[in-house]
Parts: sequence; C-alpha cells; structure tokens
Amino acid sequence: MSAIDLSPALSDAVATRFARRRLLSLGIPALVLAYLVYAAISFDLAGLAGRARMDNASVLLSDFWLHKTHVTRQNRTGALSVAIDGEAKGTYPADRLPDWIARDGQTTTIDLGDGHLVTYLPGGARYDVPDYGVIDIREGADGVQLTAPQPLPDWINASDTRVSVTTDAGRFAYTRAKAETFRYQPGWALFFFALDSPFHYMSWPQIAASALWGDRVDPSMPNIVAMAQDFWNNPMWRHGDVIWAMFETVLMAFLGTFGAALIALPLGFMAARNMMPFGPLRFALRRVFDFIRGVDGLIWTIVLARAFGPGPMTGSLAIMLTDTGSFGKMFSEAFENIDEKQVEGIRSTGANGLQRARFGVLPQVMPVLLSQVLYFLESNTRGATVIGAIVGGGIGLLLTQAIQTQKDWEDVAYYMVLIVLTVMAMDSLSGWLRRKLIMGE
Amino acid sequence: DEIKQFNIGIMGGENARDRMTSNECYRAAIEAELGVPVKIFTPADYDGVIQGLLGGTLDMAWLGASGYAKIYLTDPNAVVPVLTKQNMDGSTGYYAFGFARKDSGITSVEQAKGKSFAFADPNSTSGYLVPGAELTEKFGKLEDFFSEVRFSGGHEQSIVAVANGDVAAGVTWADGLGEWEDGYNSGAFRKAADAGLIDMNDLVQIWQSKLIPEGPMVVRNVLPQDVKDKITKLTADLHETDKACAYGVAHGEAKDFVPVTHAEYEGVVAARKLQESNS
Amino acid sequence: MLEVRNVTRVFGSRAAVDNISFAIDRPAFVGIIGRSGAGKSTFLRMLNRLTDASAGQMLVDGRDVLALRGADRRAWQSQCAMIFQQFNLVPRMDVASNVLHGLLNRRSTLATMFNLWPRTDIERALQILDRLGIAEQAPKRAEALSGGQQQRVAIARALMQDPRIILADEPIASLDPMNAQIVMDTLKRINVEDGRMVIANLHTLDTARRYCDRVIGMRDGRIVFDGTPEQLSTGVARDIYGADAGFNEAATSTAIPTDHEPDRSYADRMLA
Amino acid sequence: MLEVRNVTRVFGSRAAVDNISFAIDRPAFVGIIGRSGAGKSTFLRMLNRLTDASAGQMLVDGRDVLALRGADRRAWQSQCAMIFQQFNLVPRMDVASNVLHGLLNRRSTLATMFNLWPRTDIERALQILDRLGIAEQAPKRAEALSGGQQQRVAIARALMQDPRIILADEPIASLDPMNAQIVMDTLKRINVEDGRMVIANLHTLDTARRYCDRVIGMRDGRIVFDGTPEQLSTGVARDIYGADAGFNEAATSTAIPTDHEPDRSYADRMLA
Amino acid sequence: MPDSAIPATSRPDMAATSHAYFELLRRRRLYGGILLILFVALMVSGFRLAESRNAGGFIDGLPMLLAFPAEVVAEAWEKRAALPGIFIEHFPSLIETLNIAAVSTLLGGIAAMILALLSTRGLARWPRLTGLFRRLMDMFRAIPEIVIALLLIYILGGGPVPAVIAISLHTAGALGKLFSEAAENADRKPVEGLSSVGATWSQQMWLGVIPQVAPNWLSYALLRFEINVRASAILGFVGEGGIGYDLKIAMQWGMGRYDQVVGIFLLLFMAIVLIDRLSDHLRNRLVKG
Ligand SMILES: Nc1ncnc2c1ncn2[C@@H]1O[C@H](COP(=O)(O)OP(=O)(O)OP(=O)(O)O)[C@@H](O)[C@H]1O
Ligand SMILES: Nc1ncnc2c1ncn2[C@@H]1O[C@H](COP(=O)(O)OP(=O)(O)OP(=O)(O)O)[C@@H](O)[C@H]1O
Ligand SMILES: [Mg+2]
Ligand SMILES: [Mg+2]
Repeated sequence: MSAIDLSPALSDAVATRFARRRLLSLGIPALVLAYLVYAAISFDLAGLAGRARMDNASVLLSDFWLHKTHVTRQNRTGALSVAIDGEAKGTYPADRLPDWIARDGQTTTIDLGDGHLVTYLPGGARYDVPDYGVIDIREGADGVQLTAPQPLPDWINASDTRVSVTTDAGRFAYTRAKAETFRYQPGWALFFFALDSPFHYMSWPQIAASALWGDRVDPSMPNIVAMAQDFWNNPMWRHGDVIWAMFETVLMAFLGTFGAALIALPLGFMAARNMMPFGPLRFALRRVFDFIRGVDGLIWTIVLARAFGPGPMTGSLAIMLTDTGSFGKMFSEAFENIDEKQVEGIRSTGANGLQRARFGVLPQVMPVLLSQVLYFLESNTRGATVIGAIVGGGIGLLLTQAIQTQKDWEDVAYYMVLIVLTVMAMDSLSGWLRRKLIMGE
Repeated sequence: DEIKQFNIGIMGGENARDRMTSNECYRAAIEAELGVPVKIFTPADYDGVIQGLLGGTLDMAWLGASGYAKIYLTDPNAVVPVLTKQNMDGSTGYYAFGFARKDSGITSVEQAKGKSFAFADPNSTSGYLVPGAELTEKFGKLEDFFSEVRFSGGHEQSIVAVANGDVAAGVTWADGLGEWEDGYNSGAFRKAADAGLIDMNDLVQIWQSKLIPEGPMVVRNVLPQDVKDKITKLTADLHETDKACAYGVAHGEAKDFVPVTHAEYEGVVAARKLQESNS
Repeated sequence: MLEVRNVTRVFGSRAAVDNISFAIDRPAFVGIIGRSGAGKSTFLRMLNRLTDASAGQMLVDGRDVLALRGADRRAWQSQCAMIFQQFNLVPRMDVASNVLHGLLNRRSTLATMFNLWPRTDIERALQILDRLGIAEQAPKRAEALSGGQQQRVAIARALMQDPRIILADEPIASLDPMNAQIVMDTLKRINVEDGRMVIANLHTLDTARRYCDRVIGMRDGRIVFDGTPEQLSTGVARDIYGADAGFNEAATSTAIPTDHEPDRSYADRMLA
Repeated sequence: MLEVRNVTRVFGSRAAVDNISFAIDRPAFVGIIGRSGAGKSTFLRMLNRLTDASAGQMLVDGRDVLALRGADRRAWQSQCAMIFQQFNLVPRMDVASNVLHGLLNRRSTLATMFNLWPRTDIERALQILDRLGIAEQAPKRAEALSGGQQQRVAIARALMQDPRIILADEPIASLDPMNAQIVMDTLKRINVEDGRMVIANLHTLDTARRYCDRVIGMRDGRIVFDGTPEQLSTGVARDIYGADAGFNEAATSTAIPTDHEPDRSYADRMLA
Repeated sequence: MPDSAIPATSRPDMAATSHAYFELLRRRRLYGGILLILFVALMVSGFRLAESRNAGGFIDGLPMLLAFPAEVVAEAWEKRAALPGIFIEHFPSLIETLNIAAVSTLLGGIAAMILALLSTRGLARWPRLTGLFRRLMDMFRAIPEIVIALLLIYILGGGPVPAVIAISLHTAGALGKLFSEAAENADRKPVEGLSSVGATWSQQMWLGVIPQVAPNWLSYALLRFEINVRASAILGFVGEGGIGYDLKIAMQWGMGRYDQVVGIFLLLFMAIVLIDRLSDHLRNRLVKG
C-alpha cells in the first residue's frame, strides 16, 4: 500500500471520534451493569439465594401434574375412606376401591408400588420399606409406639403422639385419631368424570362405544348428553364454573375495551387540537385522560366496588374507565396527525362538523384506531384476570386463591393453561380481525 | 317494600371454589325461603365484602369481629349483627395463637424478638387486631420489637409461611379446645392440618390471646324486617335442620348459631380505634 | 354575477391578498396567474369560505357571501365547488362515494352518516362519472386511481354539487401533461356546455392563454393585470412574475411540446 | 488461481446456474455479461459463499471453497471481497467505520462490538479512503454521500479486507455515467497496481470491452462465450443477450456518449 | 341550474356498470349492517349479562359512585398536615417500585432483543427455529405477571425478585414481538454487506441491524418502562414489596388511615405522570430524529 501523506488534522479528528464512540460503547454497558449490581444489592439477591426453597419448587412442579390419593382410617371407629386429594367429592364408594387397596376384615393393605407396602392392622399399622425394613406402629396406653430399624433416618418424623414417614413412593402418618397414607400418581385425577359418574369406571374405547351405541346409562337422555353433563358438572374440577369464570373474564375485557373505545371516540375529537377550537375544554379533557390513565384499573376497581359491589360489571367498568383515558389520549393524537386535505375537500362542499368528522377524519384514522383497540382487547384479557381477582369474579379469582392456598397446584396449572390458551386465542383473533378489517375495507 | 334479589358475601379463608361449594346448600335454602334469586360473592379479601355491605350491594355476610368494627366505625347504621357461632363447649369466642416452627427453638414471644413475624390481614380480628393490640401493650411498638412485621394475606398463608420458614413466627386463630397435635378442634390449624398442608408436629405454640368474640353474621339495616327475620331464623335453625350444611357455613364443627348484639363487640371496636391512632 | 370589492386578507403582518377588486358579469372561464405566494390560493379559499377575509366584500348576485355564517355559509359552499391541486378526496372510500360527498350539504346529516344515499343520487353520480369517462372506476377506492383520474373524480364531486361557480386551485399542477390536458379540456367543456363559471388558478401562461376567456394576474396580493389572453404579452408576464429580462416563458410551460394531435384525439375519445 | 468445476445452483426447479466450468490462472480483470436473470449474481454470490451451491466445486489454489463451513467459510469470505450494486453499506454509521468493517473477520467479535479498533487500523482505513479520493468524507455518515462516493466507500471496505479476489456485482448499475467511470477506473487501477483479481458482473458491453482482460458471457445459467474483449463481436453479443436482428448495442450502453476528456481528467484528479 | 343540464350521453355499457355498482353497494350494506347489529347485540347482551352477575346494578350504583372517594378525600383533607410526612415515609417504597420496573425493563428488553433477532425471518441465526422462538414469546406474553409472581413467591419468598422475574418475562414477550416487527422492516442490504466480509452473526446483527432499529426499539422500551412501573405497583398490591403493598395495607385498614391512602396514592400518581410525560417527550424526540 502506498503511504500517502494524510492531513494529520483529519486523522486526529477521526481518531478522536473513535475514542469518543469507544467511551460511549463501553460506558453505556458499564452503567447498565453498575445499575444492575446496585439493584441486586438493594433487592438482597444474596440473601434470596439462602431463602429460596427449591423443595417447594419441586413440590409445585410435581403437583402441577400429580395427584394424591388419601387412604384414611379413623382409628377410633375403624372407618376407612379413600379419597382423591382428601376431598369429600373425590371419595371412592366403599365397594369400588382402586385395585391397589385390598381389604380383608380389619386389615387393609395398600400397595404404593416399588415394593412399598402399608398395612393398617387393628390397633396399629406397618410399613414395609424396601432396602430399609419394617416400620411397625402400635397404639399403647401412653401414645403411639414405634418399632423400626435404628438409627431412625430423617425421613421418619416421630413423637409419642404422631409418626410420619415420607418416601419416594408416598407419605404415611399415624396419630391416635387416624392413620393416613398418601399415594402420588401422575395425571390430573378425575379430570373428565368424577367418581359419581358411571363413565369414570370405563376405559376410553368403552366410553366411545357407549357414546355411540351403548345402552342408556340414564334412561332419560342419550349417553353423549349424560357424558357432557357429567363432565360439565364434575364436582372435583367444576369445569362448568371454570369455563364460566373464563368467559366472565373475556366478557369483562370485551365490554371494557369496546365500551371505552365508544366513549373515547367523541372525547378524543374534543381533545384534538385541530378539531376542538375551544382550548380550555381541550386542556381539561387531556388532564382528565391523564388522571384516569394514571390511576390504575385496580384502584378504579376498588373505588367502583363500593357503588356496584363485587362482580364482572364492576370489573368491566373499571377497565372501561382506565382505557377511556388511554384511548382518549391515543385517539386525539391520531386525530391530530390526520391529513387535512381530506377534511378540506369535504368542507369545501358545505358539509357540517359531523359530516366532516365522518368523511374527512374517520376513514383515515379508522385503521389506526381499530388496531389500537384490538391490541388493547388482547392485553385487557390478561388484565381482567387481575381485576377479577380483586373484584370477585372470573378466572383471576379462582387462580389467585388457588395459588394462595398453596395446595391446589393442579388447579393452578389448569387455570394457567386455560388463560394462556385464551389469551393466545384472543391474540390471533385480534390479529385476524386487524388483517380483515384494515387490509380490505 | 320488596327485594328483588339477595346477595351474600363470604369472606376469604379457603379458595373461592371451596367457599362456593360449602355454602351452596345454604344459598339454596335462603332462596327457597325468600323466593328471590340469591347469589354468593367471594371477593378476594375482607375489604371486598365490607365495601359491598357499606355500598348496599351485599345484603348479608359472616364477618370477623374486626371487619364488623370497621363497618361500624365507617357507618354505624349500615348493618346489624344478628347471630354468632356457638362452639361445641358453649363458648362464643376463640383465641389467637402465636406459633413458630419447632426446630426454630422459639417457644415464647420474647424469643422471637428481632425475628420476623406474620399477621394475617389488617382487617382480621384474630389475625391482627387483637394480637396486635395485646402484643403492643406488652412489648411496645412491634415494628421495633420484631425485625419485620408482615401481613401474609390470610390465616392459611400465615401458617404456611411459618411452616415453610419464610417467617419466624406468626399468629392465627383456633378454638383452643382439643389437642394441639390435631390443630385443636376447629380453626385455621385444624383446616391446614386436615388439608395436609402442615404437620402439627413441626409447630409449637408460643402465645395465646384473651378470648375474642366470634364474628357476627350481619344483615343490612335497611332490609325489610321480615326478610331479616326470615334469614335469622333460617340460620339459627340450621344446626337443627341440616347438620352437614351448618358445618360448611360455620367453617367446621360448632354447636349452634346464637343471637348476638352490638354490645358484645364494643371491646373490639375500641381496640380498633386504638390501633388506628398508632398506625 | 360576481363582484369582488376591496378584499384583503392579512396573515400576521403580511397581506396575502391586498385590497383587490374586480367584477365578472357572465359565466366566463377566468384564469388567475401569478407566481408562488402571490395570493391566488388565498383568494379562491376566501371565495369558497375556507379562509376568512380580513376585509372587503364578495357579492354574488348582490349578496355578500363573505358575511354568511353557519348553515348559510355551508349552503353557499355547496353552490361554489372547489377543486384542489392535491384532489383532496377521501382515498379509502370508493369513487362513487367520493362523488356523492358533493351532496353532503343537501341531504340529512343522519342519513349521510350511515352512508345511506337515495338511489337517484347514486345514479346521478354514476352518470356524471360516465360523462367524465371514468364510470368503470366507480367501485374502486379513490387511492387506487391515477392522478388524472383522481382529479376527474374531484371534478365529478364538484359537478355533483351542481354549483354556480367552480373554483379550481392549480388543478393540473400535480398531473403529467397528458392528464393535465384531459382535465383542462373537461373544465372547459363544463364551462361551455353547462354555462357554469370557472375560476382557475394556473401556474403556466400557455394554459391560461389556451383555455381562459379572461386572465387576472396577481403579484404580492395585488392585481397587476386583468384582460384577455391576447393582451398577455411577454412583457406583461415579466411584470406578473417579477422576472428579470432573462425570463424564458418556456420554463413555466408544462404543455406537451410538439404534436398535440394524438393526445387530443385520445382525450376526445375519452370524453366522447 | 481459480478453477470452477461443474457448478450448479437450482432454485425450486429452475437452474439459475447450470453446470458451469472455467479457470482463471492469473489476477486478471474478468467481466461477466449476460441479460437479467442469466445467473451472474448467483455465481458471484456462490463464490463469496453468500448463497450455497447445489453442486460442483470452486477451487482457489487447489482448495474447494464451496466445502468450507463455519469459521473457515467466514475466513474465506474475508479474503474474497464483494462489491454490490446497492453498495450495502451501513447507512447510519460513518464512512470510516464502514471501511473498518472489512476487518470484522480478523478482529475479535467482542472488541468490534464495542468499537475497539486499534489506531493503526483506523489509519489504514483513512489511507485507503485517501487513495480513493474521499478521505475528507471519513467522519460523515455513509447515507449522506452520493452514490458514486458510497460505491467508493464499498471499494475501500473491500480493500480493507486485503482480499485476493474482488467480486463486483454490477458495481455501476446504480450510478450516473460520470461516477460509473470513476468507479470502474478505480477497480481497474486496483487490479493493475495491486495485482488483485477482479471479477465484475457488467450489464453493458462497452464497459466490458473497455476494462476487461477476459469476458465471460452467460445465458440462462450457462456459459455461452469465454474470450477476450476483442472477440466480442455484435453477433456474439446477440447470442448472449438472445436478441433478434434488431438488437442495437447502444441500447445497453451507459457510457457518456461524446467527449470523454473532461470526465477522464476529473477522474484522474480525483484519483491522483 | 337544473340537473338535466347534464346530457345523458351514456355509453352502452353504462347500465352494466351501474348494475354492478348497485350490486356491490347492496352487499356492502348487508355486511356492514350485519356487523353493526352483531356488535350492538354483543355489547348490549354482554353488558346485561355482566350486570346480572354483579352484586349491584348499574343504575342503582351510579348515585353511590362518589361515596367512597368522598369518604377518603374528606378524611385526608382533615389530616392534610400529615401529607408531607407520609410522602417521606413511603418514598423508599416508591424507589423500590421504580427499581423493579427499571430492572425488569432492562432484563426483559435485553432478552427481547435476542428473541426478536432469533425469530425474525431473514435474520434468524437458526431459520428453522424461528417458529419456536415466536411461540415462546407468545407464551411469555400470555401469562399474566401476577400468576408468575404468585408462583415465585411460593418458591423464593416475598420481596422484589419474584416481581422482577415476572415482569421481565412478560416484557421479553411483549417487547420481543414489537422488536421483531421493527427488525422485519429493516434494510437487509447492510447485513448482506457485512456477511460478505465474513462477519459473524452477532457482528452482522450488532453492526448491521441494531443501528437501524435502535430508535424504534428504544422508543418501545420507554413505553414499556412506563407500563412496567404500573405493573410493579400492582404486583405490590397483591403481595410483593414496593409502594403498592403500602397502599394495600393502608387501603385495607380503611377509615382512619385514609390520609395514608391519599398520600401514597398521590406519590405513586405523581411518579407515574412524571414518567409518562418524560417518556412521551423522549419518544417524540427519538422517532422524529
Ligand atoms: N394559513 C396561512 N397562514 C399564514 N400565512 C399564509 C397562510 N396561507 C397562506 N399564507 C401566506 O400567504 C401568502 C399567499 O399564499 P397563497 O397560498 O395564496 O399563494 P399562491 O399564489 O397560491 O401560491 P402557490 O402558487 O405557492 O400556491 C404566502 O406568503 C403564504 O405564505
Ligand atoms: N433467492 C432466490 N430464490 C429463488 N430464485 C432466485 C433467487 N436468486 C436468484 N433467483 C433466480 O435465479 C435466476 C438467476 O438470477 P441472478 O440474480 O443470478 O441473475 P443475474 O444474471 O444476476 O440477473 P440481474 O442482471 O437481474 O441481476 C433468476 O431467474 C432469479 O429469479
Ligand atoms: Mg396556491
Ligand atoms: Mg444480478
């Protein structure tokens, strides 16, 4: 390369520019990093690591898709009940126990699988744990007595009033009042048909056959209707209530969003500089929009709850209120960015204000407004979940409470799947509508 | 004048679906009695029910004593207390219990000094108001005595939070009858233990409050007198007519529902007024 | 018919139109020429009442249209159609609807809001479009049309108004020479056949010479020439445009330079 | 140096490049001509590995560059610079940075992402820009430059790569004749002075005749001509372009028709 | 001038044209009418359904609308002297809320950048996996923040971290979609140019795409920050830290602490409005140049 003498000023100038840019491109990441470090300290990230309970995480993850069956004997009466998740509506009828439970007079044998065997005996119980030995419990005068290979491992928790054993196969607990065994099995139990439904005891091919040509289980209706009813009224999962709640949530979002759009349309006109010559009103409207937007929907929900009480209408009114603020602002901005030529063309024919708005303004802003509204519809479906939790309606209430009780994780999973599917469906629906309504008039 | 529908508010404590289920029989009975549609609402927190009663959108609810006091202090004429729960032993009260994990070594409130402490809900009588007032009286400002005072959001959450070790100690309610290992005869411990949420072996009791009056069932004051009477009678007779239903409504075993008046709650109202000022 | 008396329009401290007066007594084709900023558009917009005048009167059959307010003003606007350089149509609506907008002032607001037009109106709109040779475009969106076609839609809207006066503000400035000629020919035909007065702002001398019965020259808001096209000498033009001796008239021309025949015959075919 | 063996590229069911083979044994200036769609771009893009070949080999000093993967492929790209019709610079970045991009493959990714260029690199970039006569533009954004200047920036980026081969895909198609000449002269100079091979797609015969040592004609993905510019008769051209007897060579010409002198002297001044 | 001044010089195909247009018009009116009726019916029946499932009716409730705010404001007004003290007391909570929002916008934004580039047709590192990354973003967007936060509280205990994770995930999904739409419209020529010199994928993206889309991306991120401030306050309301939690505690107590409610609310509200204004201003400058 031929060395041509460059003007040193130029080369310096360029070098300085590079130095400055280098400072910037190192400085910005450094600043971000410094901020994150500050945040990590102020959020006590280090302490969190100690507090985090990974066993909870595994409980949660497994409970998402596991169910447990409680096998309980009231020691005083000897009554045995087998119930899914310990709930009354999940209780097996005494004559139709699952095949891993065997009853023989006073003795009940529970096969937890993998060689784990629990036996309820009169006045005590026994648990055979493979590779460990037999845990034997007797009721004595002064409490429960435990006989087991020593030393006791930490998965056995014993006092003289209570013994509990936790293994991979299940959980077992004994007090003077009752003996209880929990067996964990994969799947959402009784998701389709609960124990009170005759269809629970059929296999899938049997169900299909019975739906198509089987004898009527209930003489008053075809089997397929009976199945639908049993599914819909499933007392464990209450699909009917859940779907209703989901529907209520979507309804809140729908009413709130479109109601707000209808209200914000005229208000937006009045708040647009080029539509509203009267300044003070415009200014006042803008501040009103700012105010109702700044107060979150949740606060509005609480304010409205006094007047309208709990329920979906209150939720949709709260969404409507917040979105009126957002739409008012966005619509008025859209109106201010219109092409004035079209309005002028309409004006020159002697059209009045309404007609100018209808023909000069609406056709050009409609696509923008519509796509904003549809975008909000989708995000409000999510928002309605939260509002529903406060206002006592919809899937949000079911979900937050199921989480807060911290035991119905399979319900939580069910609701979450439903919500995600619904929001995704709303997303595609609004995308489809947007394409349909905006691309082709 | 006539009423067109009748709305019942049910406070938190269980998940919404279970609350609906355990009160369904009660709802049906009232509907049959009044001949108008009856609906149950289960807002996420105490405040939802209270606002509903104040605003007149809910006609009746079972409240905690503190919740009643809050309504009374906001608007003395909004509701009247009519019934309360009578426990198996004939008492019409219960206790707040302080508790901690057994393996934490804490056996009294003094030992929990400088550790974190959980109340249930600011509107809860046994979960905050009474224990808050009593402990403050004994140990001074609780924010200074404990390292952190937190509201878990409900009794169930307090128990789980302590059992999980998220907080060192907390309070919740129980009737104080029966055995600790079973979580007493009724109360939040019993529910949690029955549900398999906790193992009572893991917890110890560290404190017990004075007797707290059971919360009242209130009806809105402006309801027609005959409606109030019908509801009161139906509920008062529930233990005689439908035992299983009464169990669900009373959140567990109870002897009966018995009449009550505002006078029984003046103490709680006073405690609440006191707490207000030292917030 | 039209008498303009001492009309002035001030923007800020500058007078865009400065005390102009003239009268037109028959439905003539009047051209207004002048360089950019001379006040041509402002004058037309005042006559159409899109812009308010600062002072003066414009009498149409003895009535001062500048004094009209509210519904009267809109009624006047409907009698005085305006054609814009950028067409000013509603691009997302179809051509026929755009033409029907010419009737907005005559039909009830409620019906028009829902786009409900009587069948006879629609038929008339289609007839007008047919007259201008673009009836097949009626169902298309206005934005799908070429510039020349859009301007003819704008003229159709103006005709739909059944106006007494048609104002055209540089109607051919955004068009290519071919389309420009079609549009100007159309305006001329309307002027001659229907006997409607046309006042057009033009930015080229040759167009003015070719189509106008009378030419008004403006400069800095004042009228500096008012006469027949024949009187429009290069010297006068220099005066109007404020150009120096190097002024070359061809520089302002947009006419198709040589052989006009094929275009004209095409235009005639289109307008037949 | 470069040997192309039976290279084919199929898009869908059509072969854009259909089994072509040829060899170049010295750093010549090779022009590829052919009408639109003949497969010229596809061939260059395969050699630069922007597009994968369907079959065949391209040997550079005995190594098949079509078989390279990952980092090897990128290393080869850095030795084989490409100049595009649309320049393909980063418009929002300054000229010097664009030139430095030629080094991206040789410097660590992290350092380049944080703009950490050694001062010697920056100076070399400036020298190259100076050699191409646009050093003063170094601090400007690429998008602020004229087309011809942008193409010279692209050439500078190519030189920064210190490549063995420079590929140019219709480098002057978006330029006016003046700038086209400067760019072609520059490429020729690099070819002659630095001894780098240049392969350029050209869409005009006269450019090919004027600058190339060897011309390859493509039609429908096949090589239909391979020889010296002198062998490129009008008959051959007709063959390449698939034109009928009415083929008029001038129609493809972009050269400045008459007197070349002032341009040439200007170009010389610029490149001095 | 009468209508008949227009000569009826219709050409023969005029009748067909006019017929076709009327046919079109009829169809358009029919569809428009059906759509309108459908929409009105949905709105009306939806509202009536919602009202019937509500505890209180719409008309009955209207007169009560101001009862609660009046109660709150009246008490706060009485104790207005305490307001500055309340502001100071709760300011640290506000900072925590803002920190949560800022950190999640940063983390979510960075994740969104990567996800967006990975899922943009023509830019993706692994073109076959674009669909996967898109679905991933859809999922992130679909799950309400509150759900993730509540689940994480169970595992991580309370505090700001669950909120940060929850909001970050949502932000990654929401911004990712917007970012990818902007990247889709970016000019491909610079990328190809960089690719031709042997640049790696990250160099191509960093130098060829990001400078083009940066103004748009920044503007979206600012908007998101504004939204996240609100989200972080709301998460506080359902049980995390920050100013939302303070507000809930005060609100739940009710009468007697309404001065706190108003004070905290004003603090939060002013912060939101301030950020809203600032981001509006910055965004306008970014997009306009
Ligand atoms: N709305 C307005 N506000 C302020 N000044 C204006 C306005 N409209 C026009 N003017 C000014 O008035 C003067 C005359 O403008 P006008 O548009 O009438 O000129 P014109 O002859 O139509 O020019 P052109 O050929 O550019 O359209 C110009 O100086 C213009 O800047
Ligand atoms: N990415 C692609 N996908 C499908 N077909 C392609 C692609 N790239 C090129 N082709 C097709 O391959 C054929 C050759 O294209 P190529 O761009 O190589 O032609 P060219 O000689 O460079 O033409 P031009 O002068 O127009 O650039 C054309 O028919 C083109 O349509
Ligand atoms: Mg003008
Ligand atoms: Mg090509």
